[in-house]
Amino acid sequence: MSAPRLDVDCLTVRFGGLAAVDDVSFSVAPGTVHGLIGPNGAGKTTTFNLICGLIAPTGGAIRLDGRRIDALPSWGRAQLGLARTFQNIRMFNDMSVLETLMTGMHANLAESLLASLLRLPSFRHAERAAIDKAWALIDFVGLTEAAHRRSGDLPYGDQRRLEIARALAGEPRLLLLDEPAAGMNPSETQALEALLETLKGRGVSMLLVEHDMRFVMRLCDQITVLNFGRKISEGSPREVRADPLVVEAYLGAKVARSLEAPP
Amino acid sequence: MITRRFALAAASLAAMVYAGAAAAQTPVTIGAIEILTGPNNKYGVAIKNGFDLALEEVNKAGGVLGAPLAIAYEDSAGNKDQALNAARQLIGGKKVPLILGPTLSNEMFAVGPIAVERKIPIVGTSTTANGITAIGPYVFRTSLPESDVVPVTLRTAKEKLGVKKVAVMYGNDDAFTKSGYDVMKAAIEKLGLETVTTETFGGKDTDFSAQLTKIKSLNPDAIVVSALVEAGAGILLAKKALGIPDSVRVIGGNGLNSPQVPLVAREAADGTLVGSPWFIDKPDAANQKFVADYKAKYNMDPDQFAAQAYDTLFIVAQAIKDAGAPNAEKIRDALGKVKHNGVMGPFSFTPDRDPADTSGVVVIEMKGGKFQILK
Amino acid sequence: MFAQQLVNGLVVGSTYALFALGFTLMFGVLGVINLTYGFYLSVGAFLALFATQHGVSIWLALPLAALASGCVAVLIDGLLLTPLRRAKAPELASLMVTLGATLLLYSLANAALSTDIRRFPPGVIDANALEIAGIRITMTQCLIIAAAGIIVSVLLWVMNGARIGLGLRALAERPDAAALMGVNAGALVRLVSLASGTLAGASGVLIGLNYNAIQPYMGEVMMLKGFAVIILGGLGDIRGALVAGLVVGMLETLTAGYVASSWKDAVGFVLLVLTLWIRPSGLFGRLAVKRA
Amino acid sequence: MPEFLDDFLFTYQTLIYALGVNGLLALSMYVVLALGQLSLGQAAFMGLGAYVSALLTVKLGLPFPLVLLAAMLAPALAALCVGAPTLRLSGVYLALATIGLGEVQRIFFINSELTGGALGLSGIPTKGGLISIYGSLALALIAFAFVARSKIGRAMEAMREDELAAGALGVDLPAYKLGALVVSAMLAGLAGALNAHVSSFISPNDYGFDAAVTILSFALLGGIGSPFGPVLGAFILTLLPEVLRPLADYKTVVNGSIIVLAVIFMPRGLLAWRMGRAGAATGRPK
Repeated sequence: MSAPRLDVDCLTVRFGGLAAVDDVSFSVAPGTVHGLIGPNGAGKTTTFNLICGLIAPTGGAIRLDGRRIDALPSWGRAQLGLARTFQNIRMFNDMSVLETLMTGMHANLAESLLASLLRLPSFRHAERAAIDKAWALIDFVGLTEAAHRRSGDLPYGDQRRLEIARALAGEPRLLLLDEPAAGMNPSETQALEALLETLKGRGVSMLLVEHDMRFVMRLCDQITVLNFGRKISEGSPREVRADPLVVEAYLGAKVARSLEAPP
Repeated sequence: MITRRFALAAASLAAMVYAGAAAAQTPVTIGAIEILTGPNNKYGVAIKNGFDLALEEVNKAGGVLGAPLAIAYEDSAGNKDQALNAARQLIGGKKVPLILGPTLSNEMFAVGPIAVERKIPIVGTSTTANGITAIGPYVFRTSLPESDVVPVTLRTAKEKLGVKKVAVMYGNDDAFTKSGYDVMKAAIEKLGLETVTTETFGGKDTDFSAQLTKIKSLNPDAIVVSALVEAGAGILLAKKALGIPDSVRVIGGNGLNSPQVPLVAREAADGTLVGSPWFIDKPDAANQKFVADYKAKYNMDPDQFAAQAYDTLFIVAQAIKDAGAPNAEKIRDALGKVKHNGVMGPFSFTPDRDPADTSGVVVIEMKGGKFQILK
Repeated sequence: MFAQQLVNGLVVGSTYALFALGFTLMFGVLGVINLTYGFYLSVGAFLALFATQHGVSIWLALPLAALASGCVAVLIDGLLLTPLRRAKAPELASLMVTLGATLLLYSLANAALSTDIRRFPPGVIDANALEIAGIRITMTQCLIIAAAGIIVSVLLWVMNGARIGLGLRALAERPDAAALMGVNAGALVRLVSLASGTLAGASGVLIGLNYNAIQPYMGEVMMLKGFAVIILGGLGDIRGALVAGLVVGMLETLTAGYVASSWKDAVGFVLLVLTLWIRPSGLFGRLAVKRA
Repeated sequence: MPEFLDDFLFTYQTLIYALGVNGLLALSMYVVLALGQLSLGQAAFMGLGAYVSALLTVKLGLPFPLVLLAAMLAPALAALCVGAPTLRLSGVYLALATIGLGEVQRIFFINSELTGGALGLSGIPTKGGLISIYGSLALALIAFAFVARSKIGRAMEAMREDELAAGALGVDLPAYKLGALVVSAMLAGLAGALNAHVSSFISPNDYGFDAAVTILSFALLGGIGSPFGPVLGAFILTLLPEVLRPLADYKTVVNGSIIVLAVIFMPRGLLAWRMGRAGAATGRPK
């Protein structure tokens, strides 16, 4: 499977009079990890939701391999190979880890209603293959011991990994990760980083929103910086780090915060 | 259920106390299916009260076939499936030789075929819809069908009050009021009255102003109404509020023949005409005794459902005595021959198992909250 | 006759509007379809009935009964919906729980009070109709029309102008964010329940006075019409509820007067289905968006 | 047949049929609830099936299987009309729209000459019975159990747990919602037709709002973790009033309490049992 190219073109969305995302453009090159960073309220998650189809844009275009996808609903985009994780984990609590991963394969699993009803050989083969693939993923993300546990009962870090594995189960061509390291302790973050490195090695394109700067700088090939809904900088981690505008945006936010907070 | 069991116990207890010799025998048990719970239970409860009052008297006088008579009540809650279950219980389980009820015509349409299938006589006391006894040769009814009463009412209104043009209103979402309307329509045509408009309403409606405003503009001599108490009272009130003159009478079917109407509509109910074989102030001695006993026992006024039930139990008891055995087939044959003189007047069945005698029907009008015979 | 029919329609419409206001307010702020709402109407009517039967003046009984219905609403909301809010249950859970509660409450009320129709004692209010240019209208009917207008104005003022309205709108749009902003969500929820319960109770008393028909299930009947009205007006839209109530009432009356009374009850539901097909956001088009 | 058995079957025939029919209705509710939607139109769909089938049998004398087919298609069409516009809106719209459908339909049945108005249709010939009712129930149960353990079943559960996440995995939400509603309507219609042909008489008020709520309480009692739960719930709620007669007087109180308690305290149903969602043994590959 070839990794695709994602192009975001002059994307704009307004809530009431306020532009939450204002004329933002960037591209995710095939096989790369692209970071989307910015201070709180910069419009990162909104951009994310626009790309996945949870919000309709006011203007601009989103293309996957040159094909406009901004009119498609979220499931239509998922079927084209866009997978995502959520900032606040969204588990299917009652399902076991294994079932959750099989659900993740929804878009690619060829099971017709008729075949399921009649339990045709084609259905049984598909199910068996799905189960085998789920096991492989479980091993890959290190949830082997938890395979039959209820996903709602897993510890936080495991749920994060399960969510990523669920997104991977659909063999996505582009993986959108919304703050995957949020709430993780350092060792969990490290494990996550290793996981994402492996994925990158396998050639999965990723778009990453993350607050943990060191994490982003180590992982990303290219970074886009947003502030107040506008793109203020773009480039390699090194370039972005050196950009005075970025420093100002982050510093400004930090200073403002330190002023607000009592000493 | 507690009340039901209690009633049974009370009935047998009464039998023991009053009919010493008979008490030794196992009672002859007949079944009854009535609406004892749910939103329409006032009909079923009145009927049960009527049965129980008469049962007491029957057993005081020695019961039937040397044994006390008992009634096994089943609740239908106004639900057709529950009525069906009840009938099957009574026939298949309790093996009763006769069933009283059910309360509603709708329920009878569901239950009747089963009684016929099992050749068990079933006697409706409040099922006035058309076609009830046509269900089969074991279905009887003691209530005069609307088709016997309404023409009398309308003819009297035409003759005594000079009614020529009428407006018709009926509740179209209820089998009882709809079949009442069908009868009214036929009677109006037969009498050569002019119908200026026909309006409908729902049984739970409270607003009738649109229909009555229209009726007012058409100046009828009377408004013919097929409604149950709730809507009927609402119509009377709205009629007054909209200023339709008192000279325009409301002519009702069986549904308006209820002590509840004046309780709600008060002075607006005055002038309402209904036809009925029974009304609470009917002056004969049998009725006055019934009303007094009923008030003493239940601390409320009887209505016609109670009166019909009261008479029916005597008719049924007579049939069982005449049959000589608690046998369904024999009771059915005996029922067809029973002659009874009760609070509703003289009674016997037609060959088609409907009440034969309509001579008891009088047209009554509401005056000061009470029904009296229209002069 | 046409003028009289318009007045009839206005009265019926105001009744619907009066009822729908609290219903839509509850949805607009609390985000739940609370099916027990109709029950507060019955509560108000019965409380006022009992009070007037004991010689209390209707002018005292009306506000007291209405307020008491509001308290019942707060109580039921606290028992049934607060646990669900705390557990962040899906919105359909609250719909179902109130559905079950409705069934329960009406059955108990029917058992306790019987389904007999009742009426306020004679003389609680002047029942004679005024006749102006051939059009008849009673005192109660004037009261209903006035109440609908006044309550809508007050609600609109509160929601848009007053300080508390800001908190309410914050609660409606972002319950979690509202809490962060220092809005006391629990107190506001109780306030809204109280207000809508009171509205239901008041409309129950007025409806009971106007139609002289008080029954435990009177609220249930109204509820079905209420659905049509709040959907047509746009879920949560106060101005919409007033206009939609008037539209449904007027169209019903005109249908009965000039088309066929048998189709009168279909009007509201046909409007409901049409609204969903053509303009699900209701008359004024403020769509109750699903919260992500 | 020995007399006691004959008596037994006669006495409990209505009950036995009602168990099967209510089981089908509970399943029809399950399909919708299983993906997190709420329809209050199940009674209306049932009524439509009952009327269409009764009319086809009485007026046209069509063969029974054909009648049943029509009784499933008509409600399916109604479901499409109500479902399509509400799918992209929040779930309350579907719930309210189905209530609206039920009312419009009731008013139609009451006013139409064809359907006999408020008097309903009586004298519907008896057709089918034990075999057709319990055969349909068994078939539907097996089908739902199979579907539950497949991609579709997993997608349905995912939608119920988190619609947003399910959509992000490529589950076509509107298609699933509409599909479920249509299947649900067909089942309810079938139940209505079977019921009409064993009870000889139907009337518009049999299919009102109360009936819809009762059907909901079947499913909520049983829980929607598996299709067996709702059927069990229906059996219990149908039998309970017969076994414990005192309860019959408080049927609506019981149903109402079940809904309230189930939603607040036991969102997985009083008889919580969830069946696995994989269509094969989930062991590690060898």
